[in-house]
Amino acid sequence: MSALLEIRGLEVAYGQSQVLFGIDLTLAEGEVATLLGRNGMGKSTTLRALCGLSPAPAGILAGAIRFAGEEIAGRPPDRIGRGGIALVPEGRQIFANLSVRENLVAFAANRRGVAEPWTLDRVFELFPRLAERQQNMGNQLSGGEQQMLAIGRALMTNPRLLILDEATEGLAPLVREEIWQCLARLRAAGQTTLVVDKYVERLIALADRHTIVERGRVVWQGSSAELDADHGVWHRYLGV
Amino acid sequence: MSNEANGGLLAVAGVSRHFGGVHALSGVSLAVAEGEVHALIGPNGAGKTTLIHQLSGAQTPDAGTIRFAGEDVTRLPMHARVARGIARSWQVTNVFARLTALDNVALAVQGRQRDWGGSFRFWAPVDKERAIVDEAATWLAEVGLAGRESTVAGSLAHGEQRQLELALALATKPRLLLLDEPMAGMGPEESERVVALIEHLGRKVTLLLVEHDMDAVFRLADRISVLVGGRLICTGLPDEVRAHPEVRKAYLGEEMA
Amino acid sequence: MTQLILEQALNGLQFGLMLFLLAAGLTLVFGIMDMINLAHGSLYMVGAYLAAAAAAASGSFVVGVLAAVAGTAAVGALLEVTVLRRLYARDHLAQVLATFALILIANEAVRWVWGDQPVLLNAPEALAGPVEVAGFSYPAYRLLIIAVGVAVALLLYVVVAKTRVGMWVRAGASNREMTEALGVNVRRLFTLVFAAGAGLCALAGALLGPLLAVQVGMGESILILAFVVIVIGGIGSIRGALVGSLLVGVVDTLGRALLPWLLRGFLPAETASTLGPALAAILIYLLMAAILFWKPAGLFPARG
Amino acid sequence: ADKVKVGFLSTLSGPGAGLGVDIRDGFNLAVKQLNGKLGNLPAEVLIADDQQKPDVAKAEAEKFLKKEKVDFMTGIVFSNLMLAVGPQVFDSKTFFISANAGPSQLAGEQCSPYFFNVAWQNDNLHEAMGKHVQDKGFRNVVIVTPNYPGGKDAVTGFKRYYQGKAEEIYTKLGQLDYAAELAQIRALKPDALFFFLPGGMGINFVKQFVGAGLSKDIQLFAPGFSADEDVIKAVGAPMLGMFNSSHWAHDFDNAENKRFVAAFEKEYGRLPSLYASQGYDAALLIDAAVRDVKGKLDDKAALQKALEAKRFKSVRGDFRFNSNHYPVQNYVLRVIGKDAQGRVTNKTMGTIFANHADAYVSQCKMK
Amino acid sequence: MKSALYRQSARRRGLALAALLALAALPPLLQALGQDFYVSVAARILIFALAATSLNFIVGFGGLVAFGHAAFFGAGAYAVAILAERGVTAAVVAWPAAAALAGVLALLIGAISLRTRGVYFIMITLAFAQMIYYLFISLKAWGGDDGLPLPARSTFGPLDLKDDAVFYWVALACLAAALFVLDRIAHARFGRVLQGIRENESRMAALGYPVAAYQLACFVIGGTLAGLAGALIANHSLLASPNLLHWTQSGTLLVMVIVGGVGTLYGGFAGALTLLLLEELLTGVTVHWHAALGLLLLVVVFRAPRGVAAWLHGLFARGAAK
Ligand SMILES: Nc1ncnc2c1ncn2[C@@H]1O[C@H](COP(=O)(O)OP(=O)(O)OP(=O)(O)O)[C@@H](O)[C@H]1O
Ligand SMILES: Nc1ncnc2c1ncn2[C@@H]1O[C@H](COP(=O)(O)OP(=O)(O)OP(=O)(O)O)[C@@H](O)[C@H]1O
Ligand SMILES: [Mg+2]
Ligand SMILES: [Mg+2]
Repeated sequence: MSALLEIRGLEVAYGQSQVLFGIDLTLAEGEVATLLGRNGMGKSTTLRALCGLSPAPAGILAGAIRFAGEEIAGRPPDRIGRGGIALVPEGRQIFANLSVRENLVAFAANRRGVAEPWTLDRVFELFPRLAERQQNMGNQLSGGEQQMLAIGRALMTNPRLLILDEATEGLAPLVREEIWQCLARLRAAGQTTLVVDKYVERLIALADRHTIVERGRVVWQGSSAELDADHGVWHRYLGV
Repeated sequence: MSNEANGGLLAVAGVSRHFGGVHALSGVSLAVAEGEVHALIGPNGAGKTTLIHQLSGAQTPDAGTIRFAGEDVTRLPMHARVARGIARSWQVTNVFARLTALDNVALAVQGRQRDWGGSFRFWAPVDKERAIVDEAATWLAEVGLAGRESTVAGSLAHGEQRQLELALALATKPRLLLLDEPMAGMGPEESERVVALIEHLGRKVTLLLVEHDMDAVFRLADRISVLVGGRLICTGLPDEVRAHPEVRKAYLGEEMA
Repeated sequence: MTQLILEQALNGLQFGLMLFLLAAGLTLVFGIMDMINLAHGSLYMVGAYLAAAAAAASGSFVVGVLAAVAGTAAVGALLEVTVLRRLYARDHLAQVLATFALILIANEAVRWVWGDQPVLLNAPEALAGPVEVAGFSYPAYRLLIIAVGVAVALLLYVVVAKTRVGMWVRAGASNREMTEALGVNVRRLFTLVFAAGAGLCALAGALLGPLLAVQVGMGESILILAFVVIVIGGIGSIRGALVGSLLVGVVDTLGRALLPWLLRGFLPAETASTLGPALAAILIYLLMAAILFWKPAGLFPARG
Repeated sequence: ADKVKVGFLSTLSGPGAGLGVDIRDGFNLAVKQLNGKLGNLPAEVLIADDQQKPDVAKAEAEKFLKKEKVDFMTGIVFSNLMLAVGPQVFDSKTFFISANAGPSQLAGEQCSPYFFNVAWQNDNLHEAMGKHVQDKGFRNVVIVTPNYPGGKDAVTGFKRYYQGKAEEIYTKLGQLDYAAELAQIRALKPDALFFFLPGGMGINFVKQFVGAGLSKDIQLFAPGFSADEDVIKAVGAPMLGMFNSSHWAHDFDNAENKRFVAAFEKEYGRLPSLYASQGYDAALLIDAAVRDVKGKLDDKAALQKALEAKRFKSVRGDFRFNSNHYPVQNYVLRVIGKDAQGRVTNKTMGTIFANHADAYVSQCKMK
Repeated sequence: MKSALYRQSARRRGLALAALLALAALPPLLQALGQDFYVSVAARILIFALAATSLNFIVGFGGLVAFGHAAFFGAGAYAVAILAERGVTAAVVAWPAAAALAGVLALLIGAISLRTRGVYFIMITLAFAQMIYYLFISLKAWGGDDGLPLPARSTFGPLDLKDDAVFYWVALACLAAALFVLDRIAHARFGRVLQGIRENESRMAALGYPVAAYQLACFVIGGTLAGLAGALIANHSLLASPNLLHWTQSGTLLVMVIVGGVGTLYGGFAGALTLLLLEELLTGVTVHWHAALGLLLLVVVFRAPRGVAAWLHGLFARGAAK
């Protein structure tokens, strides 16, 4: 397996205050990896920097991000997006003034010519609730429905790398369960995925490798088996 | 439980609300007794947030009545309901993004003080009112944001904003607190802290809790109501609800139980 | 009498669509990109002047209109790239100040190039006179404005509501960062939208020039009306802008025609002749205040 | 005095700027022709923009009076500004030579020894039009003016000499579209129409009037300022055949006028409007008076006498000042036609009033 | 705990006092320089500063972008002129009456307009101001578009307002008092509430604040002060002009506020000073001064994004740091 994504020594600041102090992370094609850590430790900041959404004015201070063999740090977000990275951001960020359907079709793409691309029908199959709400505006959805829409929207771009930032927040247990199963199926189909979430047990079952950050630094990295075995790590870094 | 006679502290009768063709709530009736922790669960889009909106006054129902402590509050504006002791938190974070965490909570504390003109005071500098500031700091500590007082709310991490959201609601010292997914976005440790906080509060404040975190719900709730498709399908003790076949089918799934 | 009322209704329709031509561009830029552009009226003025110059040089009205649209779109794009682009992230007040500054500069620039006096721009000979419609004569040129207004309304509706570009624009306005992350070059998109809005201004200026005057400051007074229209309709909604335009057009026209006459029915002539026109003058403002009183976000609150 | 200081205050920006600019250009042209002198003294012409706002006008006037201590003021276009500025100018015993604004108040009760008007009293051109329409035998006329006092004055002036049926239509000040009024006019079927719509309003009205096909059946009449070169320049051919009244036209056949028109065209590349002629005359009046008093500008009484004597040849031919310092002069009928070079412009048709005074002079207590 | 925008300190109060004294010394200074004329100009600037400050209270503190402030400014002016016509010339009666009238007008307009938000609020306030404008220019009794002249300045006890210097001092006193009062309000509970509302209206309602009532109070305070400024401007130019009611006047005041600094105490003052001085300077230099002004305003937008007052403050702060 070749490395699809490689982050080296990433340092990021919001204005004067630096929050990432050298994050390293590699992700092979077809792999599912997680980023774990307590609240405010820098998970979302890492993901956003990856997507080119690093905060102005300081932004990325140092580090390299290679994606599919190209250096993408400092590129504008739209180029990164077209390059095949899709983000399900925390806080959903769906387009309030677009209908559910529009939210999904506006950015639909199959740039890599995937054999079985995500389509409107497949998304509606995954989230029947969205099919019922097709014509509603984004801001008329319930919190969970919005979350489904944010996931669907990212899938519709058929990304090479799918990034989920707390994508199960606010979802009912049943739906959450479906998301895990869907991610497992995607993994089987070779979808590379980077996940941030709080359900560690489920993530261990789902992902190959895990990275834990604490105050903007990587403090632990390992496989699912290693994490499963070491509950000290859970307790120390995740507060479980 | 002194208000039992008129249906509890909060008595919701036949409340309906629709948006265009969507019937978000259809004839929901529910009673919450004083001092109880009452959980409200249900699938996404079941109408939980919509019900909170009707109770808090962010929206008014198309039909039905809402009585609080015996008084009909169905048509009261939000601020009047807060004055009577109903406070809420939002599912989507809703704080004063450009004020410091402490300023955020201080506003909540100040809003509670309604003696002589309340905040229609034009002269005395509020900075001199130590009591407000001190109390605000206490609330921040309570939700686990000690040390973050002077951080601007907008630059708190997502989970921290959720904690601040809770502090704001608590600082109004409500009789009835409506919490819409307070644990969403919080890590396990923070969730644990909030659960403990709610357990502690439960003795003094009546709580209506909307939450998808079932561990928390079953640990905290005295009673649970289940909304599905805008209708209340059951209300009962946690164990009854857990065993309810329809609830398992529509919401919990099999292994959850 | 019925014929008079019919003609007045047609006048109202025409006045409304005339306003729509201007309001359409405004609602695009303001409603969808959330940018208050007071210099919209200046683009309208520039369009009219360019049309006059091109028409005079080429001797053809149509060439004048096309040149004006192209030229003003270019001016708009240039303006966006140099100044306005830096304003999207700023609050509305900064936008107000900057675009107000642009008005001052534009007016002086036009005065410098074309002088203080109004310039000549007349309708093509073929449309200069009246035509017979349903038994009475109506200016042919006004019928043209009605036609163009309807066509522009349809076109805009389709583009904004039905195409992917329209969705991107709306998405970019509501959450720029997310739109970019999903692979859309919002920067370039907005330049295009702005150029299109400027082109619409020029179309309005070139078409209204022959009816109204082509002169310095022509943009300011009509700009207020355009704002009234989009606010009544609900900012950002093309449909709202259309309905708002028609409402303002009809109410204003009928008010002016009928109010003095109605008042004379039950008031002394002297009072009626002062009160009538005064009331007619404030009628559209009354209309706007009343609509906003009952529908605080306009008739068709933008979907967002 | 070793020089003459003139405070030229006029509307030089905004929609009304065209008028002020013409007055200024006319005034400057005269000073230039006089080699930069007025009455053999070096002239210093200070120029200020009133932005068509009374408070700005007052502030600028104050600066001229108190700071610059000017000897004369001139330039104001709009009557409401003149009324606002008047008291402070007259209080400071400074002469104001109005090159346009001629409000009735200053012709009547509030007349002042320090106020001279080289143009006309506001009603005059309307009166002339009323007289002409009356004389031509029209008896069914529609009058269109904006709903503000200036418009009401126009109606009064017109009806002072016109006795037939008059339907009055009031529009909004600054109105752009006249479709509703035109439909009303069509329904009223008048045989003549008199309108007073200053500035751009008039341009729009005429264009739309012709576009609606009304010009075939209804004869158009207007005061000169609604049909002058500035308006013609914007409307063009549709104005052909429109009648208007004026005290001056660029084809007036006298030596001074020929010299003025030729020089103006050469200097500014356009035909002068009546505003330009008024500005020009204002400068000539000052020049003559200063020469008369041999530069003794402090002798206000003598200067007033010299101004009253009016020892210069006006481009409009001859006129004299009435006891209220407003002109007594001829008013002519003009029609818009094509000149020898094929340009659309005004042609003088004949005299409507000879030696006409205004209606307010009897209320003036001066002298 | 300090709010970001209002940092009150002894040093700042000292600076304010020094500035006040310097301003008070202006008339004798100008007279000594033989530039008496500028005393009147300075008084006009102070009056516009008061009007702009009153608008800044609504826009910057209350977060309500109002585009009809001319209505209150003009109403104050007309109130004084109409009273003077009826023989009421005492400032102690006429000026408070003007302010009160403007306040009542603000109460009525505000109560209706506050149903709307944002741009809709901008437009509905404009609508009301335009109605009042057209009403006044149509009414011959109040001078129509000629405006209503004042025979003389108001009488003010033993003070002779005809003296430009005295009038200047009175205007200065009004402005200083207004700034002091508004500063107190901004730091009092009420000001804190306004700040909260500006940040997040729905959250304030959920904390139990009747948002509309606070906003209305803010609107009325601003309107009342504008009425006082109107009374002063009518006295200054001896004319209540319909131009004061025109939407361009509202626009000018708003531009002053933005130039000076939205939501900063001295923003209105700084804006009025900057704009009127620029106008004074530029008109002397070129007839195309509007273009020059436009360019300068662009510079302000991009170089001093929080307004001239904040920019100056920054300069001072940096200077002090060195
Ligand atoms: N816009 C911002 N400005 C300044 N600081 C910020 C901003 N956003 C986040 N931070 C800070 O950066 C740090 C990391 O935040 P980040 O959002 O990456 O955390 P996280 O690990 O995703 O936490 P959570 O689990 O709560 O989402 C936090 O301390 C936060 O306060
Ligand atoms: N303004 C609105 N317009 C139209 N439909 C709406 C509106 N608000 C809510 N709805 C619909 O009403 C239903 C109930 O929504 P609500 O937000 O109450 O759900 P919920 O139970 O809180 O769900 P979740 O657990 O996902 O937050 C949803 O289907 C939603 O789409
Ligand atoms: Mg995060
Ligand atoms: Mg919800």
